[in-house]
Amino acid sequence: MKLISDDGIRYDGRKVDELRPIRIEAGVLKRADGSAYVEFGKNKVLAAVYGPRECHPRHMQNPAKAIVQCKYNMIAFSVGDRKRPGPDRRSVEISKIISEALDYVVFTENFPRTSIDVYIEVLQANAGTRCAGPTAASVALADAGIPMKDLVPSVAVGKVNDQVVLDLQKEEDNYGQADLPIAMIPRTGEILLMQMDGHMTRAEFDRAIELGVGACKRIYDIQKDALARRYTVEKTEEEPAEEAPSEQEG
Amino acid sequence: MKLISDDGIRYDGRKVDELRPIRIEAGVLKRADGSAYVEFGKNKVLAAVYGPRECHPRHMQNPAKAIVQCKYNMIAFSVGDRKRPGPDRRSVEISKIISEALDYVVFTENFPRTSIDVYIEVLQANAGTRCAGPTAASVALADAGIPMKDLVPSVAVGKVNDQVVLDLQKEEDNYGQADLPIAMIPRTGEILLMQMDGHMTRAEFDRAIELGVGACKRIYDIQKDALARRYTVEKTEEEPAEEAPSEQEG
Amino acid sequence: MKLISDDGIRYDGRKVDELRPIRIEAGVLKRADGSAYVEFGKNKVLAAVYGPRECHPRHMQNPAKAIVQCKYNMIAFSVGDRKRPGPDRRSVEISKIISEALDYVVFTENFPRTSIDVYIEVLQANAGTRCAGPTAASVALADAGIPMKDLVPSVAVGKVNDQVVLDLQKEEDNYGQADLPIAMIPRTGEILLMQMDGHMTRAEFDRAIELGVGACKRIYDIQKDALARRYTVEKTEEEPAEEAPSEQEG
Amino acid sequence: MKMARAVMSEIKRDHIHKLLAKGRRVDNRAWDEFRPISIQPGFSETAEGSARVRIGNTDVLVGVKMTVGEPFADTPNKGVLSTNAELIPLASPTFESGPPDEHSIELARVVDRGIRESQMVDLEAMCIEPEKEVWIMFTDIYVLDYDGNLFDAAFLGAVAALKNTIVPAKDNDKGEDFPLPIRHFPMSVTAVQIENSILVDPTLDEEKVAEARLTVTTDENGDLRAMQKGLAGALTLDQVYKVIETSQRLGNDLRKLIG
Amino acid sequence: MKMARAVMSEIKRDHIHKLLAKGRRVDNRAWDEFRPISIQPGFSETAEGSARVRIGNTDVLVGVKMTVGEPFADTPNKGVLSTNAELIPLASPTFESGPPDEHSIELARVVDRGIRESQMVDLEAMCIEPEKEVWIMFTDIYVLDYDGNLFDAAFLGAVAALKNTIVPAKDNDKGEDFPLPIRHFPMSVTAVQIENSILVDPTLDEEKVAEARLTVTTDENGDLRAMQKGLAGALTLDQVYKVIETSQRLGNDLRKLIG
Amino acid sequence: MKMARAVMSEIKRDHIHKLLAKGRRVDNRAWDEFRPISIQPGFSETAEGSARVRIGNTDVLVGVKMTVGEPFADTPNKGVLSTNAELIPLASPTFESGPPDEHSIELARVVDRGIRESQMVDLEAMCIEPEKEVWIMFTDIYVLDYDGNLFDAAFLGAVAALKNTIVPAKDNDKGEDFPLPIRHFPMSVTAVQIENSILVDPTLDEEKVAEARLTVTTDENGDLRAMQKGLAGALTLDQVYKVIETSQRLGNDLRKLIG
Repeated sequence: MKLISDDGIRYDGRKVDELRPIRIEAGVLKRADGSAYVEFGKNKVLAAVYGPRECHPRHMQNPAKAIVQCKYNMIAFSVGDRKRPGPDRRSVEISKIISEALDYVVFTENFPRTSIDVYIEVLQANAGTRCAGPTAASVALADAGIPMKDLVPSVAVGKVNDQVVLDLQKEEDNYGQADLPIAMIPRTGEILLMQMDGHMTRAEFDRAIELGVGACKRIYDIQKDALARRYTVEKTEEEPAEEAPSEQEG
Repeated sequence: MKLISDDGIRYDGRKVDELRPIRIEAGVLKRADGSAYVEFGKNKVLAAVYGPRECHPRHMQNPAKAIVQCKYNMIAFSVGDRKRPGPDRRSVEISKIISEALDYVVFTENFPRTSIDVYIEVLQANAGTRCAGPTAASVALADAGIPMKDLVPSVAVGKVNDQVVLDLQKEEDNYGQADLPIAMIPRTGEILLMQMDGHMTRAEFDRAIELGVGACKRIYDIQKDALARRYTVEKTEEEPAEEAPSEQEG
Repeated sequence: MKLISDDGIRYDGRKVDELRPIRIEAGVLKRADGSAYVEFGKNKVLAAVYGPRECHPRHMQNPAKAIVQCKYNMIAFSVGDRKRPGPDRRSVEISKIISEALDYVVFTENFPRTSIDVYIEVLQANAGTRCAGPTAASVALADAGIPMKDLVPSVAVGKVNDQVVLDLQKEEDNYGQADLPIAMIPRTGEILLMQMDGHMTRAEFDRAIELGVGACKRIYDIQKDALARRYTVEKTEEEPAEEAPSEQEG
Repeated sequence: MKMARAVMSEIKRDHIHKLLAKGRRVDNRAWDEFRPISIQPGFSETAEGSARVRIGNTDVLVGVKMTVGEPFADTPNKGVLSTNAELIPLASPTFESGPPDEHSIELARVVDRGIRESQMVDLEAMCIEPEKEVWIMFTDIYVLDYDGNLFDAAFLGAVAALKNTIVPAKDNDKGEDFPLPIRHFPMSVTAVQIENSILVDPTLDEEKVAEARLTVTTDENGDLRAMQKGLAGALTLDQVYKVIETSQRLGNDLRKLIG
Repeated sequence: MKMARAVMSEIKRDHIHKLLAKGRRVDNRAWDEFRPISIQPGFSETAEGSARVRIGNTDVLVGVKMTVGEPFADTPNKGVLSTNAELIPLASPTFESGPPDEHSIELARVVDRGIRESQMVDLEAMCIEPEKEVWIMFTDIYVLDYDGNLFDAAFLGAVAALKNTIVPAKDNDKGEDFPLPIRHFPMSVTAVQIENSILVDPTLDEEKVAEARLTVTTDENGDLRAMQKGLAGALTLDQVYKVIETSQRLGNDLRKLIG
Repeated sequence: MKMARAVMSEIKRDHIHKLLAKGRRVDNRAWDEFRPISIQPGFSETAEGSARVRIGNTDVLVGVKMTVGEPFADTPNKGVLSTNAELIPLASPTFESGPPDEHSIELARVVDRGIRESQMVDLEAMCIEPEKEVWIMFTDIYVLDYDGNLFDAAFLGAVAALKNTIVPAKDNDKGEDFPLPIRHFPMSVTAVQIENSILVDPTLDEEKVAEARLTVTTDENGDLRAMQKGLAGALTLDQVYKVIETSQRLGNDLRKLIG
């Protein structure tokens, strides 16, 4: 299947090293302690953070630090065929690797015995949701005021029609030759999430990493921008108002 | 489907404002703390009460009062096609609304941190089991000696062939136009359970309430009569007997 | 189906009172506290013991003694058609009766509030795995150093072509007329496990018991021999070695 | 922390009760006034129909997916409606992961009855071949932010999503795509009783101190299509009548929002 | 309260042991005597066959439902038996809601084997078309009140319910209704061992202090059809023989109750 | 006892760290050295293919079962691969009974991707009739003894079991039996990072103190086929490159063991 034209233009009009349009908003939910909404092309992902809060069940508590528990979920109508609600094997694996990536950036030792719960809901999917997930979740963690080393931008690089291309969308993912999602800390170059499947030579892998690292830096800027806007909005909203006592203060 | 004859006689020979034959017996089980058996036409329903007893799991305990947990269940051969054992969505909903109705009449504040467990087993179903349930359960609660505001008679009113009729049986329920189950305290007129589906004008609703309230009063009398008989029987049975120590006394 | 020739030779060449070749090895796993591997003809069964250890969940603890919890499981490719992983009704029942049989021989009163967990994994099945199970498990318990009254040899006797035969293999089990698995303490003649299904006259039952009791004695010798070999090996291996501190010692 | 929370909830309760005694609500609404409502139809491109509904801070996303399947044996010439609600833990600290609990089952079933019993969708038009093939409609309700009155938000979302649904006939080799045939626009209105006051569209804080809840679904003619009483308290018949009349009246306003 | 219960159960145990030492049981029965038995066949109008059985205070309801389905691949010309037992929490403070646990699974499987291995039902007569269609028989056992010896109550109920079953052929377009073809009347007798005494038909209190349990199912000829030893104690072979002989003898009495 | 265990694990951690500082491992292996490996192909007679693999004390049994079934709609002319891993409680005090948890799901999916993405099995040759019938291959991984590095033990076992598989065509009326058509021999190599050292084939004790894990699966040409980073730590890109190069090198050695 020919997904890239002879002059290097992809299925959806992008160049091989071009990201889809990205939109990030922080603080979009009222009940959650922190939240973020991310659009990554046609992906629509919502992340919420609750915590640090008491960890249930007890035997999962760590006396030395908080545990970071991420649940990644696709809603029933986020994909072509209706997905039955509840976790499937794919989402269990993705939840695990995102939990591990986020754990590294949170100062978990500040909150012993607690749980920091991160919920990622994929409202609409178009390839790359496992990268949109940590991108949104780390903004939501920051929105919740949880001390962190840094944000976690994430993107997938792939191989399509024997070319290494950035940020696969659905058709490229379905008919491509390889997929390499990564998440990293751009400042230090540390890799927090890395999977790969398909077929890549070492040279292709090196090119993919180059594209991915560059893209993560761009995503990182968009993340920071969303938090800056959120901060501005909060300032504006902070007017004294007669209000019932709020439970959050308890 | 013509379910009412031109002279107002229904499928099973009743008039529109006539209840099916009702039989209630209290104290029919030995292990339960209280029990009752109800026949409501061809419905056969058994209710048992255990408690107040320690509430498991702990986190469900209420330090201020007992919780009333009702489980409504239809046994596998209570209906035409075998019903797979285990709760379905319908029985989960019915359990919830019956729990809420019973909670109101029990003096739950007398028994903090405990659970009062009510089990309703539908042995044979012929429409109206969600009403036979609280009718039986409140007698079982009284049989268990649990302090209560009052008993909870319950009945469904419906609409069949454009007429408002009392106490639908199966064919009327299947081919009728509306169903309105209620449970109430006849003495005060308080409504504890009310659902409705189908199509009713406001005038039909008012007529339905009139029929339902009247029927609840009649059912209430049968409930009280069952408890009176139970009390008489108990008196008769209370003869001193050489017996092994019983666990109930522990 | 003719499974025994006119001169009394069975499907697999054995005589009616002959056991299949049996091989038992103790101490075959490193992580388990005790373990044993049993081949019983084409049956391959692995047993492991963990404990006495803290009993979870708490409410199952017995303040007066240890509880013995056996889980019998057939792996997915142990039988002709792939078996879906997870317990089925058959394995739940077998786990229960093996737990009960093992409970009797363990001095459970020595370890109040603990659990002794026994795992039996059927790697390859050819009829008689519920007997190979306790045979392996009791050797694993001894290997774990848990004080016991005695080992628990076990064997099935059956009825095939109207003859009572010892130790049914698969074809005999499928097309036979009766199956009688037993487990016992040969020294005292006590029966710890006994099931029967099919059709046996009282005379056939008596003959079956005779064959079974004799076979249990032979199996008992093989069990003891395996433990003796294990002990010898351990002695040989016990050379002082520079080693990292081991968790087992903690 | 638990103590703090208990004290807090005591204070909140008192606050609500005191205001009610003066005929006021915490957010200054009238007893029969909804919070601001926004409806965003077609939120999802992957669903056949969808709508995101906000009532105050309560935020609900509803999607409709359609597939071709077999009819039920007792309705061989009718399409199949299936309604599911997910109270995902993203929406509230009190929601837990796992299969639907009694709260989400009640929510789904009440919405389902309101749609089914009002005959909103012409199910006979959704039959492809009697006894063989019909359209199956899955309506999935996701609560994204929970601040009370899920029943009305979910119902409004379901009605808007169904209205917005295009049947994917072409992709299923069943001719040209067409909009879902809608016959009625039922509307649900929920009220709670607190100390004998009736309050429409309760916030979460109001729900927490409410004694009884009543949801009434009416059609364009003001006829009753579905009702559900909830919570462990009682209602007088007069209170029931009051909620019915309010539902008839406010239902007309809500219906205009759907367009 | 836990302490009280522990003390109570200690006292009960002593009481049972002391009486046993004098050759007596708590309820004055002989060691080989059943409690009063009542059988109410046809209790259920919605089942194809049913029976309610009481042994003393133990109360069990068994129903048979039938449907047309596919045979198992290895028995293409035989009907299918399926037996299920539900220890519903209504029947005992120790029974819990949820899927069948090891106790209800053991009960169902022991009853099932007794029926299946005795060839009670002529399964070949329950084949409609080999490899295609056979009758499926679901036997559901519900324990309503639990005072010991579920094995015999459930078995007696299952036998009585099957005997009472009318195959709903007409409703399934398979000709005229007919009674289930019964060939044998197996009977199960259960005894426990307490301090080397054998007691038939144990009450709940006796079961609680019992060391071992043995269920023996025999047919009209006194032949063995199924056995199941239970509990974490041992039996001598002499005790096994004693239970077998008692089962043969009492089985004949029980068989008369079925008629 | 918990305290003792915490102290013990602290001591172990220090021990591992101290040795690493001197460039040594607890069992004296080089950083890029596997423990002794044994492969026992054909362990199971009931599976169509099987292998038992031991890497040091880690012991894994893999079996392949085959059946005829329908293809997936999006790959109508390809056989179906299904991989499952069971971390049974027999293998470790930390494994629990129950459905697959996140650890066994990750293990199964990483092994599955390595096999699938390398196109090891010619899935098109496993089609019997397009859109109708294909061969379904179930690869079941059972961990019998757990002492670290399950990823490589399971992958080696799966490759050896598939190599060893005879397709049971005859029993399924599909012609003569034949060996599974194998095209490639991918190999997986796993390393962990501890205090910036890279260690291949970690033992359980090393895994417990590891900060990050990386599994790299390569084919005969040294091309990448699958990767998986795990654990809550980070890797530098240089560390990633080091593991890739080591995997390419050691993969060739492992491939020789399969023969």
